[in-house]
Amino acid sequence: MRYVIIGNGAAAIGAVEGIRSNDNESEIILISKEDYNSYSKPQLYKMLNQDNIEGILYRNKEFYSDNNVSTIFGKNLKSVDFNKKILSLDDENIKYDKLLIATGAKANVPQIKGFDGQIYSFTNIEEALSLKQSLSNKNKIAVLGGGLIGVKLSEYLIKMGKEVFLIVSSKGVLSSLGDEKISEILNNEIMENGINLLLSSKVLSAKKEGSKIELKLDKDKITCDAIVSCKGVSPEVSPFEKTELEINRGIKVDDHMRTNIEDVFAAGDVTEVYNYLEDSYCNIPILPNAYSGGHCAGINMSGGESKIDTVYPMNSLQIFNVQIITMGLLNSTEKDEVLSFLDSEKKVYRKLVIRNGKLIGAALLGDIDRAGILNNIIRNNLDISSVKEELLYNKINFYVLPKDMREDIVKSYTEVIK
Amino acid sequence: MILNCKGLNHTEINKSIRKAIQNGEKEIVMNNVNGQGYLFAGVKNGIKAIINGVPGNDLGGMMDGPSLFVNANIQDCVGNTMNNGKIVVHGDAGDILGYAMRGGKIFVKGKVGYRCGIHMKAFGEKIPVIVIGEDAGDFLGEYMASGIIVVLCKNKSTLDSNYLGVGMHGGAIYIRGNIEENNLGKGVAISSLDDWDKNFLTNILDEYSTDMNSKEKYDLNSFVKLSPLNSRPFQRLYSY
Amino acid sequence: MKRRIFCDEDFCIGCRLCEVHCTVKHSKSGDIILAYKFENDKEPSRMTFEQKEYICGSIVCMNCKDPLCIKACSMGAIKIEDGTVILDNERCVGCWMCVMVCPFGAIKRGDNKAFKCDHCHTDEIPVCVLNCPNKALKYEVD
Amino acid sequence: MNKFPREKDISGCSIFGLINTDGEKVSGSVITDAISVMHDRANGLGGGFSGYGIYPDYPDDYAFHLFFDSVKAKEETEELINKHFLIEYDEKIRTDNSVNLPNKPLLWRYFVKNRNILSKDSEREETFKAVMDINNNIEGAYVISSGKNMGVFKGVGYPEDISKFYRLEDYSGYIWTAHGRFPTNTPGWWGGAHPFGLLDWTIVHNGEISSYDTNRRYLEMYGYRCNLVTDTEVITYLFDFLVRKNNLPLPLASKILASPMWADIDRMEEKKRELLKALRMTYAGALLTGPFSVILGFENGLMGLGDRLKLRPLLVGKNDNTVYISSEECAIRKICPDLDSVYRPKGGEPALFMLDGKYV
Amino acid sequence: MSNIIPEFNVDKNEDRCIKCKVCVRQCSEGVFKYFDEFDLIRIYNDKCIGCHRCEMMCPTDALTITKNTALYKENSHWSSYTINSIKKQAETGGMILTGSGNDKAYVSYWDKMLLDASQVTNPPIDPLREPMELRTYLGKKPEKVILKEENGDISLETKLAPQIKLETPIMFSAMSYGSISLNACESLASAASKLGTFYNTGEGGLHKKLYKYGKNTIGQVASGRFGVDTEYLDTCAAIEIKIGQGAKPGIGGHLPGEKVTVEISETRMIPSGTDAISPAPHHDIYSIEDLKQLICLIKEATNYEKPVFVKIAAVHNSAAIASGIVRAGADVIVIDGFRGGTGAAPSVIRDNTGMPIEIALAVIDQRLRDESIRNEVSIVAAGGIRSSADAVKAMALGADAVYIATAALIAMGCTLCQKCYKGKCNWGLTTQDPVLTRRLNPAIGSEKLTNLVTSWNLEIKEILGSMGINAIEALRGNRLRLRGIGLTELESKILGIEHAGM
Repeated sequence: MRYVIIGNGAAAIGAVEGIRSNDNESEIILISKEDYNSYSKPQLYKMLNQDNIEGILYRNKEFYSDNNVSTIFGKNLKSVDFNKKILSLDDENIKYDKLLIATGAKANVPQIKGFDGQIYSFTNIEEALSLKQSLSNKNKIAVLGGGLIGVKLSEYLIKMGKEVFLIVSSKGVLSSLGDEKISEILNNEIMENGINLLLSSKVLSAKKEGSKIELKLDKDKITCDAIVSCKGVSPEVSPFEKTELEINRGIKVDDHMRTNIEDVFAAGDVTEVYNYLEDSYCNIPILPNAYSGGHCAGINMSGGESKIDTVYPMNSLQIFNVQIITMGLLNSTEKDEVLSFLDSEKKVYRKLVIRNGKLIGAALLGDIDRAGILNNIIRNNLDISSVKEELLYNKINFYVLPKDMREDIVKSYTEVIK
Repeated sequence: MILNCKGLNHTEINKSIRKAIQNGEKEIVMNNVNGQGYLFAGVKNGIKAIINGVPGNDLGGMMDGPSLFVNANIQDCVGNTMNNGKIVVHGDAGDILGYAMRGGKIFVKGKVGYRCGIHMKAFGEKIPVIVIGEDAGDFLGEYMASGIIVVLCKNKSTLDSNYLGVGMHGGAIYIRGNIEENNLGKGVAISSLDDWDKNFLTNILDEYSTDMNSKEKYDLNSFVKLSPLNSRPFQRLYSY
Repeated sequence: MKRRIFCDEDFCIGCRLCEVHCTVKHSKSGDIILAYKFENDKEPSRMTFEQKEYICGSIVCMNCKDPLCIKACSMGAIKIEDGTVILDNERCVGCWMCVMVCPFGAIKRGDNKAFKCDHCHTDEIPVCVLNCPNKALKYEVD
Repeated sequence: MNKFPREKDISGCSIFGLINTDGEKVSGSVITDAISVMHDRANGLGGGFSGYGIYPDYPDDYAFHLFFDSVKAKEETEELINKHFLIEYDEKIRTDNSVNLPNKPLLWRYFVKNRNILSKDSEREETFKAVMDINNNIEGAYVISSGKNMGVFKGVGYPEDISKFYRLEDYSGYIWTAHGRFPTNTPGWWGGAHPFGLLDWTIVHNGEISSYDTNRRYLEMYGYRCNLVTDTEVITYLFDFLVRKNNLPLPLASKILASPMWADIDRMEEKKRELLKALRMTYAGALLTGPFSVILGFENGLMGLGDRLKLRPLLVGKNDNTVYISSEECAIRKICPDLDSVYRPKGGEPALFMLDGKYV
Repeated sequence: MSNIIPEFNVDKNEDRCIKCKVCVRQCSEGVFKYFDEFDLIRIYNDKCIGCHRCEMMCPTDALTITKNTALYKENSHWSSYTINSIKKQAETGGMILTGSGNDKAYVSYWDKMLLDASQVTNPPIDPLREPMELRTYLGKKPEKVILKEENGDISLETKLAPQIKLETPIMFSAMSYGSISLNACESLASAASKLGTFYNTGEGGLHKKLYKYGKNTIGQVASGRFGVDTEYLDTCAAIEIKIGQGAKPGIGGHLPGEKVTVEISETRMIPSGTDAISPAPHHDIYSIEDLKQLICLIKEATNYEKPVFVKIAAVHNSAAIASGIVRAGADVIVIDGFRGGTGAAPSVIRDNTGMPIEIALAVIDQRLRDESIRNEVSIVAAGGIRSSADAVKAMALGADAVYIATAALIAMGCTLCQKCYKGKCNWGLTTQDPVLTRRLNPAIGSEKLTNLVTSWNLEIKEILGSMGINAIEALRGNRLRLRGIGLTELESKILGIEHAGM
């Protein structure tokens, strides 16, 4: 049996660990176009102020040898013949018995009218290193996009002493989280920390003026030294575009991480999975999902049985000194009950979105302790009508939950040993 | 089934009753009963019995279901700690009727003696009821914790016994006629009937009249209600 | 090897001695009075005591069958060692992904890093269990 | 002299018994020979014998053996006897006064019949009451045996001296028991010697029971007066109570006195278990604990019984139609060197031998 | 302003205190209060009842509770207790309530009796290696066993009255669900079942959770008749009619409303929050023949399948009453001496009424023997049995078995602060407050009780062995194995024992 994994992110690592929990013997080949050991994408910012990759490695260096994984780093996948089960790389062909596609996502880099210079992006090591290199002689940076990468990058840049223009097309940062209050609080936080935040702004065009770049927005005009695009990511599906693999917003997988092709699995940012909260297939590029999907795929590839947990968005982030955790659906509809609580002084905010008595989304800002209790309530579709007030106003507390619910939770996660 | 109780002692009669129940009898007529006690003690079954003659003490003690129709007077301690069932008496009753009664009904056509309904209890839907046709002796409903006693005072204008409801801390006693304060036990209050009371009385008195083969109707406005003043009438007896 | 510590909430009396002993156990000196009165950097307890009216209990890491924290950790800092879910303090960067997913709320936030119960896995019986005066904390090991 | 000691009498002893199951009689000298072998088990403060079949002339009369301290006591006793019984014959018990024994009482025997014709049970109950009456109520008088065609001979001295004193070689019987005593206190009173007799029951006993007061207070509920404060007395009464008054067969009575352990009872088949459970529960006050071995003589048999932990010695020897029960084998070998068999009964297992040759 | 001086001093050693606030959280009386803004634990001595919970829970032993030695200038006639009582009564106008048994300095005859042991003439027995039987059957024994013989096969003709089997002659005395917590009840029930003995429900009925221990349960029927229904009668192995209680002869039970929670209210069928009254008399028993009537009713209602106990307080004519009880048909008679506990009693009654169990037991046993009816009934002695030695002495005086309750409570944590009636027991025993009841984990309670009785069993066997006795029935009434020490001739006579040296 030969397992082949394309990709080296959390999903790929999860798959290796999943396979090895069942099968210690068979060959695993891991192919990555990057020439690095697996690293933590959410920690990529750190590459801006440190020299080597050590600090953000996702697993220790011995991971591949310990798990008896052969690696092929720095090679691109050209094409796949799913019938013959053959992968064509730059200079070799590899046969697989079971294949996992975990190619992840790539940055969306927009075209700017009138600009032919480099637009940096920030989704992998190469991009990070290239940005870092160019920053040494650049002081004014325009960051396009108020999503997680844009905001976090801006925070790093300002801490490095740069002048930052954060250009956001919506009314607030992190609007994708779906909570206006959080956006509002963060807008302030960002501005208080010296970032030039330009909201509801669109880049119309840009022009290179020597080493400077003139950026024309719909309302403003700014001059900067570099442009970094942080307009999100898309699944890396290019090698499969002409194959019979079913792809929508990503490679479509079922709850066992199987694609429509036998012996081909996919996991991580490249996939779209069923999100019961939305009742549709979604691409949710976050690390826990990637690892879990990979792990699940690994088990199923190696003859075990595993079903992916319910998948929905969740985020834990810190912007300057503001802690935020969001999960589930925060874009409420009319039929949902929305409870929120705000203590502006202590910078504590909490919001619960409840549908038919069940929690479908929650946002916590400030006091994020024990957020996992809420997360579990969403994951397991539990009815919290009797305790919603307490969950909103008090410290989140396991003992707030009704007794039988607590007992079920304990039962479902743990096993009686003796 | 007809059981001639002449010459039988209480154990023999109870054995026959238990056997009859085992044989699936639904009704038992007991003739020539005289003084045998403990009849139907602890019996758990919905059997109906017609008792001819004076049964002994503790009739229906700890009983849990049977319906007994007695065509005579009854003696003391009838319905002692009775849990469920019914005792209908076409005559008078002695002392301590329905001691600590927990459920079921006792209907008496005539008078009852002292300490009727002492320690009566109830919980939730399970409410014991005693209905007395004529008058009741002193200490009616003593220590009553719950349950209901009704006194119809058919032979007189009101009940003039003493220490009525003394120490009661729950339940209610309905009496036809006006009660004087000096007849009341400590910690008991007189009030008039509310809708719940009236509704309850209407139903129970209909059932009573049916069992007594009478067509009599009662004017509910002529009743007063005795209930505890305070759920803890003796709280201040102690210094902690 | 498997381990589980759990609190029988019917018998948790809310004394919070488990927290005291946990703190002492993870202190430098290991002595209760020194730890509390003289050690400035005493480690806070890894227990989370919670209460609602008279119902209370101490939450510790339950060593889940399939720990969500391991899957969520962005740094691969959490792993199972010796039957125990262990958080590697060196690797932790304080991203709070584990806090976000732990269904019991058993992972606590320190200044920059998360920390959690280690089941005193080098001891025969965890100190909190050993010192629970009402045997509300129970320890299972196999 | 104080007839009834306050303090419990404690003694160590030798015991011996024999029965000819065919009813052939042997002389009293035979048993004297046997008991004297165990001389060192006694200390000279008590010895005695009982013989069955020794009064062929008065087989149907109760033979009362009495100790009197005074003539007055004798007169009062005779008055009492006369009230209930017809005295067929009475005499001073014949003795050899050359034997030097201390504190000799006046020894007398009466052969009496009930005045009324009664059933055997009531006759025996009447006699029992009369004996209790004399022993409790007449100062200076004590009935030492009261059965038919049997008698107890005992006193303060070594058994061989007592035998000589009573001229035991003159008597012959088919059952004999003998006792040599080692009391730790010195009551010096003849009544305290063994065998202890009531009706035709006689007991010789070795050991001391720890349950004494439980047994005594139990018996006293049923008309027994344990004035002698000896285990022997209590054991005799217990046999009388269980066998005569409660109609229990001797082997079952033995299972009450030396009951099997509960754990053993629990393991028995149901019928037997329920029986023994009922016996043990009902007659709990009759359970003897502590060390004892006894030989019980009665009108038609002899039984040896040891305590349930087997703390005292007891063995049985058989030769033809004669069975011997003894504390030590040497005593048997002295009078019957060649035995067909010798065995040691288990603790609590009665060794019962009946006159007709049947044994259990 | 209150004029009552605090009974206790609560000393906190500041060098040891780590401000973990366990004391604050554990004291139900509110002796400790923590002030966050000052980081201070404030102590209110006047609230301390001397239960020592804080002292035992403090992880650094920083707390010491001492008696307030400066409490009034006592003299031998006017004790601090007396002075305080007068002050309290002057303030409230109420009777002084107290908990537990009589604690006054009356003679304890247990302490004036010595046990006999065997030396040489009869030997002691090694209880660890030789069989030693503690099994006891309680119930009426027949006058004699009648046998029947079929084909030489002997079997039992007599049908025995119902009996209960005890593997140890120690049972747990009546403490009602209500007076003690359900966890305490469950501890007792589960220990009784592990030990092969019995516990007594008291007059509070039986919680459904305890039905599974029915085979080891004695159900009490008291004047309030709480929880008495057919299911209760069917579930319990024996039924006890409570006439009196040693701690308060002639006084009824009174469960204060604070302890009548919803669950109690369901079990007792009374409104929650009201006082549960179990008055002194059963109102159907005003004469001995009425007792017979109630015994008979219970027997009829239980189809003659269960032994009926009758429990009385030890009073001065107990012997005559006991005789009447036997003749009224009781299978077991329970005598409760004045050291027996109570959750609440007016202290004037507790301290001045009744008598020691030793004396009552001695005279009752003798009286029943004098009347030749001792075998018709089993005697259970209760009230102040503190140790296996007390139990052995009781059995030597004539008891078949003993009941313990105070000792059982102590095993479960009680420190005899005697404030049971407040319903705030810090040990989770005599309380219904859910914050406090959880302090007794029945698994622990049951284990401690089991350990206690197991150790007493060992000691009893050791004592029996020393006496050369190997079955408990051979100890029963064996007064010869008891000797008085420091007793007057009259006391010896009443106890029916000789003085040491006799």
